[in-house]
Parts: sequence; C-alpha cells; structure tokens
Amino acid sequence: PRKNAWPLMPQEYKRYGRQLILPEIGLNGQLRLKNTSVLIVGVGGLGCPAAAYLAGAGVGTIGLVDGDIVEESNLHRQTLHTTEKVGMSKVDSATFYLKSLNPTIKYVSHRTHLNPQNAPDIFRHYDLVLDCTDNPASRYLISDLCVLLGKTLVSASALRMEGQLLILNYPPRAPGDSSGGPCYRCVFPKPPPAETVVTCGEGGVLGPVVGVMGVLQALEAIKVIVDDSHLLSSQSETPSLLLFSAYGTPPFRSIRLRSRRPRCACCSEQPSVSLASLSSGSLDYQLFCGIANPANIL
Amino acid sequence: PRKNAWPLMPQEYKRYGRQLILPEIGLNGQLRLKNTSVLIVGVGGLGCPAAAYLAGAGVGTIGLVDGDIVEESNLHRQTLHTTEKVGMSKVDSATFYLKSLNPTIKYVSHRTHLNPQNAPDIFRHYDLVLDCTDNPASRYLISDLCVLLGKTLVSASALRMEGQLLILNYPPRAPGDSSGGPCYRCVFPKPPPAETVVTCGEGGVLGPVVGVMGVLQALEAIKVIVDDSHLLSSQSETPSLLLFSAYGTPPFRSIRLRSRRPRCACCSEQPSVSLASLSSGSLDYQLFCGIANPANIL
Amino acid sequence: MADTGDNVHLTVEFSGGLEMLFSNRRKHSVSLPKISPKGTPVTIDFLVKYLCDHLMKDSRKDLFIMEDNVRPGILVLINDSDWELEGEADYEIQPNDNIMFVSTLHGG
Amino acid sequence: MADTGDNVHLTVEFSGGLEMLFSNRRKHSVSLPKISPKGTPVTIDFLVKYLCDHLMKDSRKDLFIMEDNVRPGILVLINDSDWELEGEADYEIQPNDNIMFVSTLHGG
Ligand SMILES: [Zn+2]
Ligand SMILES: [Zn+2]
Repeated sequence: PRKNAWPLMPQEYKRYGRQLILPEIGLNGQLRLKNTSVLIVGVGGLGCPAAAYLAGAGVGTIGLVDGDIVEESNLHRQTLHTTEKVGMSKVDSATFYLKSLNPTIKYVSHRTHLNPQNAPDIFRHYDLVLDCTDNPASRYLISDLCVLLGKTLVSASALRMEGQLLILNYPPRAPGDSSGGPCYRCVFPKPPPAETVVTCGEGGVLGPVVGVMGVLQALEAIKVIVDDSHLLSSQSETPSLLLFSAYGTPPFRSIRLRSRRPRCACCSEQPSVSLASLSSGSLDYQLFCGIANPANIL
Repeated sequence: PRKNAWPLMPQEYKRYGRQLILPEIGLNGQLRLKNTSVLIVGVGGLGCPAAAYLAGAGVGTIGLVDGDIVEESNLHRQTLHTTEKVGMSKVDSATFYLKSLNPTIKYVSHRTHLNPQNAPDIFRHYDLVLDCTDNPASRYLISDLCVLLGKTLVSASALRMEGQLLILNYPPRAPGDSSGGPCYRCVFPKPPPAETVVTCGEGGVLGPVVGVMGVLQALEAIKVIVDDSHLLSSQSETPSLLLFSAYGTPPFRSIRLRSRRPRCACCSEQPSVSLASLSSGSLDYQLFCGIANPANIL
Repeated sequence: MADTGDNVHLTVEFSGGLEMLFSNRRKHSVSLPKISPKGTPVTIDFLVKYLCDHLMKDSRKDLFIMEDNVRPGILVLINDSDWELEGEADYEIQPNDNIMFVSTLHGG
Repeated sequence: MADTGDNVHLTVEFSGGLEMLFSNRRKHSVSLPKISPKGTPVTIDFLVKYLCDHLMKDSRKDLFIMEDNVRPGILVLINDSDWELEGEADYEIQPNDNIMFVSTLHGG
C-alpha cells in the first residue's frame, strides 16, 4: 500500500490540518492515506459512515461495491442517501455525497452484486477492504479473497441494538504463515445454520448502533493505513473482537481471539480455497451457507 | 417530553420500519421520538453525526445552535458540511443536509453564539439537550441551564485520539432532590486551569474519533427519549462516564460516577446558580474558567 | 460471589439475540455442582447441557446446540477470551468465571 | 502481579493527554512501599506525590498537581470508579489496584 509519496498540496494542509498535527498521523500518515486505495463492500448502514470518514480523512481512492438501490426504509440509518435519492443506485447516491464532501480524492463505482467470478478483479485494485455487507455468504467470500490476495480486512456487522467488529488477516501474510492474522474462517470455521441468520430487514436495527460500527470501521482502517511496524506488532499480538450492545453494562467489550487455525480451509498451509476454485465456480458460497433460495448474495 | 401522541402516517411506517420492529422502540417509542424536541449545541465534529442520526430516527423537532461558519479545516470530521458550503453558517449548512435526509421533521435554526443572556430563551423550548461544544465555559453554562430548566443533558467531548461521554441530570430532578442525576458541576466542581485546556485546533482530532462520540450521543439521546420507567431506574442507579481511546487496550471503558454532590453550586439544596444570576450577568463563565481574552465562547 | 459448599458460582451472559432463548435476560447468575455426576470437575461442556436443560425455557434447543455442541455461529467466551484459547469444551469452570455466548451478527 | 515483600504493586494509567507528562506512556507498573514513612498504609494522596517525584519526567508539575492536590479537570479513577465513591485521597491502595488519571477533554 505504499506507493511513491509526493508532498501535499497547500489546500491539503488546510483541509487535513487538524489530523496532520496528530503525532499518530503527521505528514507521513497523511501521505500514506493519500496513496492508499480502500474498497468498501456494501453501502448501507455500515458503509455510509465508513465511507464518509475515510473520504474526510483523505484516503486517495475509495471504491464502492453495491448492487442495490436506495429505499425509503434505508434512510433512518444510511445517512449518506437522501430522500430525493430513493430509487437511485446506492453507489451513485453515495458517490454524489462523497464528491461534495471531498472532491480532491478518487471514487470508483462498482454497481454490482459481488460473486466469486467478478470479485477477484474488483479486489485486486485495492490495498484494504471493509466488509460492510449483511449476510454470511458474502462475509466468507470477502474474507477468502482478502486472504488469497493478501489484503487486510476490517469487518463489522450490526443487528437490533448490537454490533461486532473485527480486523482479519492483519498482518496480511500468505496462507500457511502462522504469523499472519486470523481470517473469518479461523474464527467461524462453519457457517451458522441458515435458519439462525436474522437480517436487519427481519430483526430491525437502530441507526446509531450500526452507525457507531461503521465509524469504528473507518477508524480501524485509518489505523491500519498509518500503522508503522511498532504499532503493528503490538496490535497483531492479540487479535480481538469488539462487541457493542446499546443496553449492555458495559456497552463495549473487547474479546481476545484465537490466532490462525492450523487447519483453516483458507489461510492454512493446505487450503481448500483458492483463486482457481473461486473462478471455476466449484465454491458455492450460498450452498455453503445453506441458502435455499439463492438470490443476489450482496 | 410526552405530548399528545397521534398515530404515524403510512410513509412513516415505511421510513422507520427497521427501528419500529425493535422491541425497545416500537410504536410507542417512535411516537415519543416524534413528539420530542432536541437541542444540539454546536454543529461541529460531534453535532454533525448526532444531528444526522437523530434526524434519521425521526425526532420531531431538532434545534441547532452555532455561531460559526464552515471552514475547510472542518471538513475532515464535520461530515454534514460539504466543500461548497465553506463560508456558510454551520447551522444553515447542516439544516440543508438534514432536510434532504428527512424532510418530514422540523428544524429550528439558532445562528448565534450561546451566552447566559440568550441561552435560557433558547433552551426553554426543548425537551433534551446535547452538548456538542468545544470549551469549558459553554459546558458549565449548558449544564447549569439544563439543571435550572429540568432537562437531561447528553454531553460528549473529543480531542486527538480520545473521547468522553456522560449523561447528566438524568433523571432530571429539581435542585436539592438527591434522586436526580449529577450535573457537570457535581463531576467537575472546579474548572480546569485555562492553560491546561487544549482545543481541537491546537491539539488536533481524528475524524472518526469525534464521529464515534457524536453517534453515541444520538444513541444515548434516543435511549433517554424512549426510556420507560424500568429502564430509567436501572440506568440512573449508576451514573457513568464512557472513555474512548483509539489506541487504548481496551479502547472503551465505562467508569462509575458519583451521584449528586450535596453542596453542588447548581443542583444542591442551596445553589448559588440561578436563572436570575444568569440573566443579571453576575455569573461570568469566561471569568470562572479563567479565559484571559473572552471572545465568543461557543 | 463466593463459593458455598459444593457449588461453584459463575456469571453466564448471552448476546447477539441468544438472550431471547433465555427469558430475554442477558445476564444470569448460575450455580453448578463442583463435581459432575461422572466424578470429574465441571466443564464448559457440562455447563452447556446444564443451561439447555435448566435455564433455557425456549423449546428451540437447536438454536443453541447442534449434535451436542454449541451450534456454529456462536462464540463462547471465557472471561473475555475466545474459548479456543482456553481449552474449548474441556475447560474446567472456575469460581466467579464469566462465560459468554455470543451469536454472530451479519446485518449491516 | 503478586506482592513481593513490603511492596504493593499496582497499575497506573494516564489518559486525556496526561500521558504526555509521563514519558508518553499510558500504562505504568508501579511498586510502592506498603507503609508510608509516616507509618500508615499508603493512600492515593501518597501515590500522587510519589508519581510526581519519581515517575514524572516533565517539569511542568502544575499540569498534574495544584496546591498538593490533583489539579481541577483531572478525574481520579480507582478500579474504574470515580475516587469520590472510594474515599478520595485517603483511599488505601490495595494490591493490583488500577488507578487511572484522566484529564477531561473539551473539544468537539
Ligand atoms: Zn483462516
Ligand atoms: Zn450538581
């Protein structure tokens, strides 16, 4: 993620001044942000705030993937989309907003549902990925791709009054290298039975609950991007999961997670998941997750 | 905060459907949101996300107080304002955005810096207050007014990589009633020496850090609004302070706070702070906070 | 909470929707015998069956266990650590342990 | 960490900017004598002076103490509770206590 760095323009010192003076960011961090490309998969309740704060911070290239259109029932929590955008592609609606917030960076639109065939070509162009989707099949697909292509993944989810956040494949190392961070399959080797999976449409979700998780995804992404070795080593020692519950006491809890699973189907020495198995269609994520009626998975 | 309730319009069932099905909200909660007015003091890094999620959730009336105009250096964190709004009043810029997100609720603009003379007449019209300001003088003024006028206050702050959040005067009881929640003076009876106060301009702040705190203010406001007695009683037992630190392990910590201070200058039986002392000008918040050069305090 | 006699006291928490299977309460105080009927110290494995038999009022047991194990998609946390760091189902319950069952969320 | 001999070990944390006065480190392991020179158990009061004399490299002592007390605008937390719930400066330090000093923030 570290391409050639050139100094900032005068306007950028003005725009980013309040974060440039932070010792954790500084000029080096700002240049890293500028030279990094981030893919946000899903432009809903998580993706909207995540995209807004990453654009605000000056991430050089932001890619947005979503095949859905804006619906009125999205607006209570997907606060980039506005009432007059109902019916428009979510990617277009979000890009319209983001360009008005920060016209100095690059936005790439992927108006599509993600699948094993189209995903590798999209993911290849980015340094870091945010999973802002809403179903298990896409979560496994995104994690597998991040391992196979060597990208760190910031993954979050929310439902009702609760949220969960974890950073996967951090540091991003080749399959079989036990010093790499765990992947989604390390933590969840088997998918949940389909009948236990509740969507936000069925279970509901409160706007600021999913909003908090999305903003935290942006924060973790920035931390990964500006990371230098000493921070990275201290963090990667203990992979962790952040649990949030609006009515919990305490509301936030940090959980220590396991490291890479020696027999993980994706990140171990002898993985059964490969780019070839993805493109050949031999990996059916919807079947794997027990989806009876395989519609668009994103 | 509970005025006459009338049922929702068909369009509102659609817009708020995903939160209406939450048992913690339901139709009663949605009607409470609709019939509540919230005052947001400060439309910066905290006020922007707080306002967006409260508007999204359908709070009936949102008042915005700010005397500042949008600057380019705000945009990395104050994500309601856009590049073309630089130079416009922050209140007008935010209102423009909020109306496009949710045109079905009422917005009230207070394009002014808050002071002891103008504040009581503004606060009187609201049920709940969010302190999204950036200096000690306004924090004491806002807390005093909330006690004197019987309003609960959701207060947050952020600097560099850290944030703090607390709910004050909850439940809101008359001065001298020890069953009321503590006020800002109970927790901080003496203001910090002026030379120890660092602003975001001087110390910097990361966008998603202040963003998380603002979203959490919206969440706490919604919880207070939809609260019914059993939740209220369980929460009011232990007033708490949420500490957030982006690089902390763990990042979030919940601190048990004291209850009302028996000799508090504002919420005790024999307070020295009163509406009369505010309007007469005998309370000088800037002098109290040791500000050498009293400019606009908000 | 201290131990009394032959029981071990612990806190059991449910989140991510699992609390709905347990009387809609997130936090439960649970008291187990120190020694299982088999004569061995009680483990998480024992606790899971105990919760299923005694604490769970909901009849949909398969939303919590599958083939005698906690079902896929539920994280078991022992004092805020993934149970895989602590010996999984064989972990022996200690007094005042906090055992949390979290159903993973997928919404966004 | 267990106690060794006549010392009491505790964790001291600084946040809200105070860490800048203490070598830019948020978390410190501190070992105090169990009994102060006055012959009484060590209190927070003792700890504050000890930190000022031994741990604080920064010369601007007035950013941490004022008139022999923690300055206004700093919250002192004993095991995640406001010290006013625990006896304030007179609280006697217990082994493995976590004492946190938080400077309140005002930005927004
Ligand atoms: Zn793996
Ligand atoms: Zn008070």
